[in-house]
Amino acid sequence: MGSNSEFLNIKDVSTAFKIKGKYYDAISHINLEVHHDEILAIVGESGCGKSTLATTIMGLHDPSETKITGKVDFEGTDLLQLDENGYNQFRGAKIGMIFQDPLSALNPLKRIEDQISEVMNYHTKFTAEQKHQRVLELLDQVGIVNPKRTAHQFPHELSGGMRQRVIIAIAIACKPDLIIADEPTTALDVTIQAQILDVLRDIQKENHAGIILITHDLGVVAETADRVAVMYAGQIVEEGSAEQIFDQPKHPYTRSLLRSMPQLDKENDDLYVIKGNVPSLQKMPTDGDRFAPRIPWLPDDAHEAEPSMHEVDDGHIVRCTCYKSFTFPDEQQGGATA
Amino acid sequence: MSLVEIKDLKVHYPIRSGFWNRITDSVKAVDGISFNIEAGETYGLVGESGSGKSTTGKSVVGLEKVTSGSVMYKGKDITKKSNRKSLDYNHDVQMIFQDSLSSLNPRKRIEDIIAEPLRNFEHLSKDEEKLRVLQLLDIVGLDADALYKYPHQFSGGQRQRIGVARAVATNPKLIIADEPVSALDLSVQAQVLNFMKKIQREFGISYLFISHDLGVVRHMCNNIAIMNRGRLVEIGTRDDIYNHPMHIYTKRLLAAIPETNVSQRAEHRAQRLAVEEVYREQQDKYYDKDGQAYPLVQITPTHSVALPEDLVEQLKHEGEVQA
Amino acid sequence: MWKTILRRILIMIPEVIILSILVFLLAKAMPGDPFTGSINPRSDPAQIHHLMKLNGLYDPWYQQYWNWVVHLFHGNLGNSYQYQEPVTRLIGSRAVNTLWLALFTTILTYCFALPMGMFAAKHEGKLPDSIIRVYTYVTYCIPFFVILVIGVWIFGYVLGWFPTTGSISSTANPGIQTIGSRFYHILLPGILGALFGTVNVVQYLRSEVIDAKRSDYVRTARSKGVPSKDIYRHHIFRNSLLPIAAFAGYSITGLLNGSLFTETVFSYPGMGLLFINSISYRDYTVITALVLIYGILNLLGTLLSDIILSIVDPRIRIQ
Amino acid sequence: GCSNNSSSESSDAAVKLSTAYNNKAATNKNATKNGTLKLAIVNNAPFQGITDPILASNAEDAEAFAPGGQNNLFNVDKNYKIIDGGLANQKLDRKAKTATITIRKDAKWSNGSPVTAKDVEYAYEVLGNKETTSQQYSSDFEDIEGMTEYHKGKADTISGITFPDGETGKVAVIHFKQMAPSMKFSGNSYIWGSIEPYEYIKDVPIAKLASSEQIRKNPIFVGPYKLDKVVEGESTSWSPNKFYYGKKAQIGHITLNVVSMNNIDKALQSKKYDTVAPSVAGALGGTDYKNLKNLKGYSKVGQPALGYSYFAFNLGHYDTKTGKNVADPNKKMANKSLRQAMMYALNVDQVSKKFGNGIKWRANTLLPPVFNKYYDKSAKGYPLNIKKANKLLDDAGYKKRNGSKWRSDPKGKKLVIYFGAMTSSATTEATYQDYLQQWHKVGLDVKYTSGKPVEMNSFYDTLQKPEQNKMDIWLGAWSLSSEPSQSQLYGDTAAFNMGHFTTAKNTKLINQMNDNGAWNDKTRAKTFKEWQEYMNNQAGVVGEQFNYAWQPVNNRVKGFDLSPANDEFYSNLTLTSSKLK
Amino acid sequence: MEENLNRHSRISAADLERLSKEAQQEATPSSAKIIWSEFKADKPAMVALVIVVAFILFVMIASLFIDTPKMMETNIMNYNTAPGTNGFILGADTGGRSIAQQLIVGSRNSIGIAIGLTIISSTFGICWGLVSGYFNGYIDWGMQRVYDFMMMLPMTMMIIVLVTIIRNYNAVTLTLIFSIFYWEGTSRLIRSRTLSESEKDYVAAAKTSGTSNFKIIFKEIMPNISSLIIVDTTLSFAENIGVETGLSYLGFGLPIHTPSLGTLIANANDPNNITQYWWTWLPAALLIIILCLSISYIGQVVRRSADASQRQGAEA
Ligand SMILES: Nc1ncnc2c1ncn2[C@@H]1O[C@H](COP(=O)(O)OP(=O)(O)OP(=O)(O)O)[C@@H](O)[C@H]1O
Ligand SMILES: Nc1ncnc2c1ncn2[C@@H]1O[C@H](COP(=O)(O)OP(=O)(O)OP(=O)(O)O)[C@@H](O)[C@H]1O
Ligand SMILES: [Mg+2]
Ligand SMILES: [Mg+2]
Repeated sequence: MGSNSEFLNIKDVSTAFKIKGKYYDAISHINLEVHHDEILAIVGESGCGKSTLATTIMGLHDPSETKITGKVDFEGTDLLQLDENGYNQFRGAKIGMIFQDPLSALNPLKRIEDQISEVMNYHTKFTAEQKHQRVLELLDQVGIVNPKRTAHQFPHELSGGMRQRVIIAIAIACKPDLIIADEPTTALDVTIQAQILDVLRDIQKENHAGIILITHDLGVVAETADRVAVMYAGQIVEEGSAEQIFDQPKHPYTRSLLRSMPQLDKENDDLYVIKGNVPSLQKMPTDGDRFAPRIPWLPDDAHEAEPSMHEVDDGHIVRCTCYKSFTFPDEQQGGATA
Repeated sequence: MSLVEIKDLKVHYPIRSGFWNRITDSVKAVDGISFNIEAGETYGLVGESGSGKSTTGKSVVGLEKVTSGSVMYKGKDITKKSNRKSLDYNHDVQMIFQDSLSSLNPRKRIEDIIAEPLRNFEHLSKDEEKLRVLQLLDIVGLDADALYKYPHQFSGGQRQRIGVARAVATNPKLIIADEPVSALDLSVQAQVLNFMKKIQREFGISYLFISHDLGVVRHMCNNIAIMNRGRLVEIGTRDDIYNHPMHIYTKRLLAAIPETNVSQRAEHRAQRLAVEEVYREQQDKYYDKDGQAYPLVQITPTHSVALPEDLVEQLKHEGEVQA
Repeated sequence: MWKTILRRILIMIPEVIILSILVFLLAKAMPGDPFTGSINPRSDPAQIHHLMKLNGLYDPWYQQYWNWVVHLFHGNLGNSYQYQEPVTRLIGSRAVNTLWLALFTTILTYCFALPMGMFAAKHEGKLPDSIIRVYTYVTYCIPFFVILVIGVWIFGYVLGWFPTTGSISSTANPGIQTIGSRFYHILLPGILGALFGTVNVVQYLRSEVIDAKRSDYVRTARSKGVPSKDIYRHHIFRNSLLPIAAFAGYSITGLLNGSLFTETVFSYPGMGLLFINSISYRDYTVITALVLIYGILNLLGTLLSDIILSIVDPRIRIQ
Repeated sequence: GCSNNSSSESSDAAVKLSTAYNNKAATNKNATKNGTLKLAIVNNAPFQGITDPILASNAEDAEAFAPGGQNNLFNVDKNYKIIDGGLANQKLDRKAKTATITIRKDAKWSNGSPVTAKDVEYAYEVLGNKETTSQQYSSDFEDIEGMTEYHKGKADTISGITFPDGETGKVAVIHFKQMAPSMKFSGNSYIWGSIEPYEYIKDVPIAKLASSEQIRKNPIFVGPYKLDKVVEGESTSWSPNKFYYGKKAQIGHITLNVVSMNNIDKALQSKKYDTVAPSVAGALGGTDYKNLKNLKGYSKVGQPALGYSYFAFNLGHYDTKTGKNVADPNKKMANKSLRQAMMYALNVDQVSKKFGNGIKWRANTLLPPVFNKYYDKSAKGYPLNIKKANKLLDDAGYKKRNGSKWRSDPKGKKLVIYFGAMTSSATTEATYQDYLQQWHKVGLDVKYTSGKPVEMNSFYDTLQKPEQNKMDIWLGAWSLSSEPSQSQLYGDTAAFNMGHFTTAKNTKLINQMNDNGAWNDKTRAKTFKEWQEYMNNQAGVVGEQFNYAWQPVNNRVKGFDLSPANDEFYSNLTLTSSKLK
Repeated sequence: MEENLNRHSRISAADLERLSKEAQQEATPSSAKIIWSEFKADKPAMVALVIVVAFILFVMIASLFIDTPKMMETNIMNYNTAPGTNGFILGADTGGRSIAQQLIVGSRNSIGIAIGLTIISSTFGICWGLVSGYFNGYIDWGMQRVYDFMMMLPMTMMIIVLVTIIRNYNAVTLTLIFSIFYWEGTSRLIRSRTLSESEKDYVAAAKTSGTSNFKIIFKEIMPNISSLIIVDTTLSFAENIGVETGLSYLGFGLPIHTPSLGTLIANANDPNNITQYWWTWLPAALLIIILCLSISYIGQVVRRSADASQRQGAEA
């Protein structure tokens, strides 16, 4: 380990949910890779399929309700081909997952210690004593001040930040290569968010793990991510290093997002608003550029009929060629955007 | 005279315990805060979760039973129910809620939701009322189609705009906006913030804008109060707070805001850790022995900070406090 | 914790007092008196008046109530007119039977209901689930006594597998035979009661398990790599069984209610049958005592449930 | 001693039953000792477990402890007349006004201790004690010298009962203020027919006797069987009492179990019991008869029951001051013709046939045929005769006026008659309906009191008021003592005379039943017959139905005889096989 | 305000009609329509609905043509006549009374009692629960003590005692007696939902809009728990049909000459009837089962249509 090699390779993965007997793609044809020692951030609006991607990797979907295609190549194994038992060798051991809602993600009736050591029951041969030690060690590692006390407590006795730390402890208990963190800080205060992100980063350094960080907060991405993938409507629209994305955003969607953030300098101006809404799953356009309806001023021929990924820079990929001719309306006219 | 003057407001929730289930203690959700909201301004109230922001907001709008202190409006203390009644207080002061879905009755049509305050305070004919609702919808950028639909048929941003429409229906003087955008996506958030600003411009409304997002607050507010553990630790203009924070808590809060400037993230982090460090070391200094903030001390005409006396002295020496 | 329980019990006291007055008055308001029934040419009305007077039945109600309360504090619920023995002893001997049956029914109910509820929830929406749900619907709609009457008829008389009256065989020798015979006598009523009682538990458990299945902490457990059977065992079942355990206390009310029917059908000498008989005998002391006891048992049932809940659920555990 | 007597010759029942089941088929079979005779006590409630016949107020307890002999003092003949040969002999001395009771020498309690004269006396103490819980005391006992004082608590003992040989001797003499002919019969209200084990229970206060261990848990008896175990309220089991003075018990075990009325047919059909515990009033009804009459392996046994059902009319009130019933000529039902017409309108014969299934028949008088000597077989009673009913009404002026559907009273006022009935089985309530319909047929507007049959307690609550106007006619039933005097039911001072029917003639006849002349059995019988005729004619109270006390008996049982003269009932029973047939 | 709005909005009085028409076209179907479409999509539910409605109508109308006193006249010649003989379609009971006719009148009585009981107890229970759940403080505290007390009462026993006290009860009094005891369960359910409902922001919003408490309870909160109310009411209706039967069985229900499903089933009291004269009780028992099943099935469908995620019917 320790090399900077890629170890997770997501190839052409689509996940479709069954709604009233029909399947609808929540994510379609996703390609991504994750390397050791890096934090890959996935950003996008609510409902664009971020969590679906994460749960697809974790194999948490009910096979009778979903249809998954493609390949998730994890250290040479295609996870999607595994059965439940096979998956369990990876979950918890090689892949850890952190969920958004820290209260409901913990079993309310079990002590923190039991919940952490449970993961070790299945992936290690530790004795009870070793497990206990490891639990304390982990709690310490995620920044809990009094591990002994906390280990003995129940989830409801902890604050949100503490609970999230416990969940992180569970995720890293077996030193996984990959940690998937699905909006780990959305429910938390900024100060705690900063601490949690620090913990994540420290862990990544220590374990040489790769982290997929899912969030919709561009600030968090900018602070933590090495690489960023921007998702829109189930597809990746742009991917690149953090600098590339923030300093030279290409895709109209990325640029719109950045523009709608309240900025320090332009205090009293109106914010940029993306026209229209994210289409719902059932009304998702199946061909063409899915973002096209939201930048109607761009001529139709600016979009590719079947959008493909274009490498614009080293490791900087953009979906569709529309970025080339894209400008904001006010950049031409200087009018209001509402 | 300010539009609303909040004086030494306290809201304590009783904690019952012991054998007879008597009140043995209380959660001091709001513990003696004072500030004024001027007509036409947006007043920001910032703080961590649980610091008492919502409770303050609810007290101002009259939803919460106040333990002590007063909220003066038009010379009357509206913490008393009778005064609220006689003033038709809620005709003038309205509220926008954080959770747009739960704040709209799922069983009512949009028309009825928006018309609700109208029906209670203004007695219009059916057509007048409908026209008014349509105009309100138009102002918040929704089509007439919305009239007979139900809340769940709208997106979060649209719902929040319906909430705004309801709040402005009676042309209030003040709207309490309790985290109106924190549940929304970035692009939708922008939409709602724009509308709030537009309406303020057009109707001359004041906002008490409650949020924990310092970025949004900076975008929206002229005056800001920082709340911590039920007390105010710092109030001042936007410039005072963002460029000259005095209280250690404010500093820490500001340092924790993620920076979108990728190239400087290392420095930013170092700076944040430094502030954290200071915070850990000097925490005791800024809070009294019960862990509560000190009373506010005016430092400039616009800027007040909850500092212990010795620190104030020290600052005076350094000439930072203007006499 | 103990303080809370004690406080709960203290709060119960006024309720019990109100109930006792209510019941006392209602019992007195019933037409007739304990001696109306014993109307045969051999008993002399003068003697009956004498007995009425002796028992203070001509006193004003508050005086009777007061006497009753005073006796109550001496652990004396009065004498049964019909049975001519202290009510405490009379009810004591019947209570044992009722509680035996109730306990056995409860155990059986859970023996039936737990596997059924879990099985149904585990295979939600599939055939076994549908079968179990149809079973619960149908059982739910049949009046309890119809189940009992048909059950007795088939298994007691036609097939002759079970005794049909009483609580114990008259020929059983003390010791193991007695226990065996007692058990044999509550077997059929227990099973029938359980078949009926199962319905509620199954429905409740099923929805609990389904909720648990969809919960976030189960997703967390899956992402830990916990095999699905262990998830069921350690997380889903455990979490959904706890509220069910508490359900046991609440179900006391149902059991007691059912005892009126079961004991009537099986001529099983428990408190329920005693009540029905005492009503027609106007045995006031027994009626008041029984209603009061049932009321207190109901109270204790809810208290028990609350205690169980607060013990097993750390979220509401009382320090 | 088997009795071949059959008393059914006098009944109008459709079926004829023998009182005894001799089991000829089994006579040559040897009796077996290692079987258990299983008897069912037919009752909806558990029995109360009071072994003492003085304290028990119900039939179930008597049945449950019958194998213990009920501590009965005397043997009787088929007419319930006291005869010698039992536990004790009784000698009445009319001149000295004494009854001398001599206990047989070898009489012992089931714990081996001898029966003494004090045991005879103690029964009176228990009965008459001021604090007793017994309901059996009646003013008749105050004819015993000193009883009044004892009952009021003024005396510690009853001065009128003496022991010529001392308390532990065998002779007790009772001194009366006056003697009554009914003393010759068992069940009379002057001489108590059972004893109390004085030595065994003397330490228990009489007020607490009923709940004492000695009475409930470990009672002792003088009969052929001793109690092995009692399961409270449910069952008793018995084995032979080796101290029994008379014929030795022949069955190893006897058990008696309570079985509810609903279940008894099924229980017998599934051969859980040999038979039901005999009851003088009859444990089984007509429906049971229908279900069980052809039961394989069982034979039917029966005799007319010691009881009857009756219609009574509300004719007056009870004067609480004088303690007398007073007839009131203004009562709605005071018109004899009206009463007679109502009775003629009924088709009791048909109803009995249909629902009685042969074991019930119309009562032609107020004395059931079980009282062989007194029963007036020839009495006509009130068979269905609509014509006569209409004529009676028309003649008496009860006419339909103004085109009304209903008859009005002679004065032309509206006549609504309220009929009181107790809630009961569906069959019985169907019968009530039928009666109402019959009355409607003759134009009488008869309605249920309060619209429906009322529950037993409310029913008697109403009737026992000194004066009531809610029920004009009602249907009740009496189960009787084995001594047929009528003063307790129809005497002018009787509180149970709830219709308050009194006439000078009635009072005279009832007094005659127990006056000096009545010592002559023939004269007494004549008085009874005369009284029955008079009552029939007056129709103040009219018998509804008589019935058989019948029961099926399993064919393995030998020596089963219900006759009252069978004084050794349980000793005479034998089993011919250890399993039910 | 008005000019203010007119200034900032493009919409004026002139557009009113056109716009409301437009809105009308986009209007969402009412919940009644949603429930109806749910029934149309679920065949068994439709069957259940038809059974229940048709049966109730049939019983109500048919019983008008039956002379009850005459029907209840005994005709001892027809004692327990078997079905199909003597013109008795379903046989006769002990009193020779037609079972078929009793079934009709009895169903009407039982359903009447059940409806009456459901209406009285639910209305009361719902109001009690709403008020108790909405207000906190002493009102709620006091109302909760009443719950505790009701919870303690042994229901069947109390009903038996009351029924013995009231000598002249009929179907109406019986319904009232039942109602005293059967509102508690519903009420508790409503209270707990009201409690969570009144914490939602729309209630706060209504308060700040100046809406009175009374209006908030009945116009804001109640519609939101209407699906719970409907479901609970249907289910308790099904349950209430069974209430009277049990008491009749114990002998404390309706008098014999007032036929009801309960008195009919109580014929099963006598084991002889169970086998020999099965027609005296079995039809009534089957009827109850079918009725209860249908009603609770309908309840399920209503519950489902209230929960958008489970709907099977077309999204109209
Ligand atoms: N089990 C499911 N069945 C059907 N549709 C689903 C399911 N899970 C998710 N979806 C739909 O798939 C789409 C993507 O959902 P997903 O949760 O992955 O979004 P997300 O990007 O994580 O959003 P958020 O930021 O709100 O968490 C959404 O439209 C959602 O409604
Ligand atoms: N009804 C109540 N009873 C008891 N304590 C309460 C109640 N409502 C609020 N509190 C407590 O009062 C404090 C302040 O709550 P408040 O809701 O005002 O915080 P907030 O600043 O709005 O937090 P957030 O950002 O999470 O909304 C918290 O500690 C909270 O737990
Ligand atoms: Mg998500
Ligand atoms: Mg808040």
